[in-house]
Amino acid sequence: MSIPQKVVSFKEAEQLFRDGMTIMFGGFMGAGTPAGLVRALLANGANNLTMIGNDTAFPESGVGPLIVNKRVRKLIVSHIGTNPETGRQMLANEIEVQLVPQGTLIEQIRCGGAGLGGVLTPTGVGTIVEEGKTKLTFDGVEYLVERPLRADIAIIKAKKADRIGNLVYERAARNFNPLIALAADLVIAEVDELVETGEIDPDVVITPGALVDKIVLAGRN
Amino acid sequence: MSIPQKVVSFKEAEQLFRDGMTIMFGGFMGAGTPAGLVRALLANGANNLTMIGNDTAFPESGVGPLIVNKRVRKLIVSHIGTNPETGRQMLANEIEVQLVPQGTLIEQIRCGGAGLGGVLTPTGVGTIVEEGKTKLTFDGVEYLVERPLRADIAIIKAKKADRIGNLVYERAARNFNPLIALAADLVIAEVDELVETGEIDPDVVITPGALVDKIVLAGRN
Amino acid sequence: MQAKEIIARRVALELKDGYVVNLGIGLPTLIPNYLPSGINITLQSENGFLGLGPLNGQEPLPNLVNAGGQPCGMVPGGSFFDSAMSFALIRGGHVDATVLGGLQVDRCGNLANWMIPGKMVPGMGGAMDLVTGARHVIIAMEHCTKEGNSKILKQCSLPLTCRSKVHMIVTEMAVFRVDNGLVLEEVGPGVSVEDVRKCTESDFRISTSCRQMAI
Amino acid sequence: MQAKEIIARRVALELKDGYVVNLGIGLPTLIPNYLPSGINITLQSENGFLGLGPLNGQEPLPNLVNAGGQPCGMVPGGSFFDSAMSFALIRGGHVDATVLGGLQVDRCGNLANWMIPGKMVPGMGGAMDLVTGARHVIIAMEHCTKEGNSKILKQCSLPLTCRSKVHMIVTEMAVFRVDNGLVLEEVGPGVSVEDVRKCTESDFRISTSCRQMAI
Repeated sequence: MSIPQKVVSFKEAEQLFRDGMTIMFGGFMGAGTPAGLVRALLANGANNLTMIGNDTAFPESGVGPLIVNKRVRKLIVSHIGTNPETGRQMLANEIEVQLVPQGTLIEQIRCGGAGLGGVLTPTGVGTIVEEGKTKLTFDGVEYLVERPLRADIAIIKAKKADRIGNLVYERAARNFNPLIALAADLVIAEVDELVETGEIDPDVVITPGALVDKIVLAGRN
Repeated sequence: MSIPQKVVSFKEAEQLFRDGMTIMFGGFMGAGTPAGLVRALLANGANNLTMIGNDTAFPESGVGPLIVNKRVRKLIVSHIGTNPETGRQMLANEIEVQLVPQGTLIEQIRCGGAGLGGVLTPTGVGTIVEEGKTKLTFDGVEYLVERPLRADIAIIKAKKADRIGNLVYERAARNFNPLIALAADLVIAEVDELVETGEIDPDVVITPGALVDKIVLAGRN
Repeated sequence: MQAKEIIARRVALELKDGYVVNLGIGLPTLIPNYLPSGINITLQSENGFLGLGPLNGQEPLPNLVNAGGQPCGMVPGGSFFDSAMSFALIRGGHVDATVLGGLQVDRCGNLANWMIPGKMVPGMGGAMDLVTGARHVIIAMEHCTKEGNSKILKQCSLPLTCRSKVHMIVTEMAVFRVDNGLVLEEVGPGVSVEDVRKCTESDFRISTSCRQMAI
Repeated sequence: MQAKEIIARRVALELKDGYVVNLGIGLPTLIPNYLPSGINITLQSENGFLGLGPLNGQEPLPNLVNAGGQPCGMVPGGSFFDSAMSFALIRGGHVDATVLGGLQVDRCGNLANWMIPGKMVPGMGGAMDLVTGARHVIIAMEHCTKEGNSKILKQCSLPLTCRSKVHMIVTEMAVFRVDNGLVLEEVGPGVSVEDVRKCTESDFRISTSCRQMAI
């Protein structure tokens, strides 16, 4: 019997990133973003990234440092207002920013992870969000067809993992993390604590280990 | 300050059901179906019900007794094979049965609860499930547009509630319950245990109390 | 009384006991301070929880933050969930009221509050879903821009956040209900209907029960 | 060896170490008994969990049941979730293989296994999602009906569960790969290619590496 060895060092995780990759990240204004994996991405030097997540946080938190260091070619996010550098690069045409309503963005990610071809949402109807999208009307209500999003790698922050990758989150740091775990070809979770398999009550697991490929321990090398 | 009094007796809960209502129920082959609320529905005498849930379990479990006692006019379910009485009534045209793929059914309920106009699913393409449905093709893949479902009342089984209705579930009894809690005008939860507000760790709550209108204690009157 | 306090006090009166409420960042966050006694609301935070509360001098926790990323507290009975659940609650009508700021609102109930092209593009965040899904959409904002221009217009000129979703506009000068155009329901302290007219680009009807704000 | 055991033993060889597998009720549930040593799989149960295991003489728990509603066990490291998550896993390609029974399979990889009109209509349950989303779809069934008719047809006559989703058919007589029609890869113990032809209504090609099942 073989137990997959999912726990790796940041150095090993660093090798997984490549130029031009699409990367989904957890976090909301930095809370729930894996700071160690963001540092690994910086250290790796990968460039021309497409980043998908809620927001670009602040220049020194969340994925902010990747923006400041000009590693990102394209952003798909709902909010950039707290990171002035994102706005500056956008207005200077140095970065492509696709702004998506938060509830739509999370559904697009969920669709990408759940094998759905899209959802119908009333959000954005009558605004510039609807441009170029298929619209359907049912019972007199207009909906936009919003299509799935997927990524090459998802970087996740969780509170605790067991050795097979079952994850639990803390407070408001959950946000996008459980959804991006479904929607990427490779899922790397940075966790504060690692326990033995079987130590997490199966009823409180939020992200099943089957979705998690690699685990790094926050604060270790 | 007013704390809503959500905890009621089965007798009080019984008064909430009416002839012709649409009722969503939790449970999978009976596990996670609120047996006390099914008995209350029987005692109330409500008739011509439309029931939405995964399956009709067995004649003596789940919602089986409501079928056996001919209270149901229409079923929207994924499976009826374990309750011969459902099949008999269907073949005799005594009950209308709409069979829906399980993954589609749960998404339709989720859409009804999440304000979405539908989802695009590849499931059922090329089968009789696609009959009468809008089809969309993206990138050469065909999808069915599956529309939302909602109900007048959802009857839920949980392991534990606090007084404001936060719910946790046990093992495989979770199934449809957290989703139907979003998709009905009135949500009644039958629970094995009631604790004071604040006693459930906010990180492990599955159904937030804001979704739950009434709580009944299993095994009480 | 300062404009912001007038607005926050007045909006507070719209929130009913038991409401689940989502408050935008900025001015709307002041509202809970002015809830009448006996009125208990539950605050929803779009980053994924119910039961947002004040810090009340407690030590901030790194993962207990509001939708603006600032440390906050939580009341007993709160619950945390992921963003898909958070927006299922918002879009699905499980939030009774949302109070948001606005750059412009017009007489059709259109709102613009997420970008000024070429200048300020913070993004819509959760705002488009909130105005689409919340049962009551209240815009809380100062009546005019810093330059003294009306923010209540015949037609919004900035990119919209939503079309025809605003139910009520509360400023320091006026309360408007949106009902086939704007209906002036109340005027602010020391403000006349004529004052409101001067500061409002949009036309509006005057409610038969139009009165002074009772704050 | 009985037909069912042959089939279960043969399917077990298709499951790779680390696979997440969903097994239909009936015959497929026998498969884990025959996994080669060193091969560890995780069983997904569509009623909402990963880590399904045998009861192993433990006392049954009322809420620990498999997708057939029967008491089961759970391995360390299991996890429970709701039905939306369960089918996100299934439809989203997170299940490496599913093994289901069949009433009919045809040379296009079409499957019929959920109803016989006017006679037996159990419903599709999770089957349509499983065949749509699982990365490998294996149909495990006896080669012929009790009446001796082939279940492997040119074209299914019963209502379909899916169109063109089946990758492999394992019976006690044969292993077929679906690849622009059926390709006979293996024959069962003591069975000749001619025997398979006689019992199979569909035409099929014979793999250049066609051999006896190594079970």
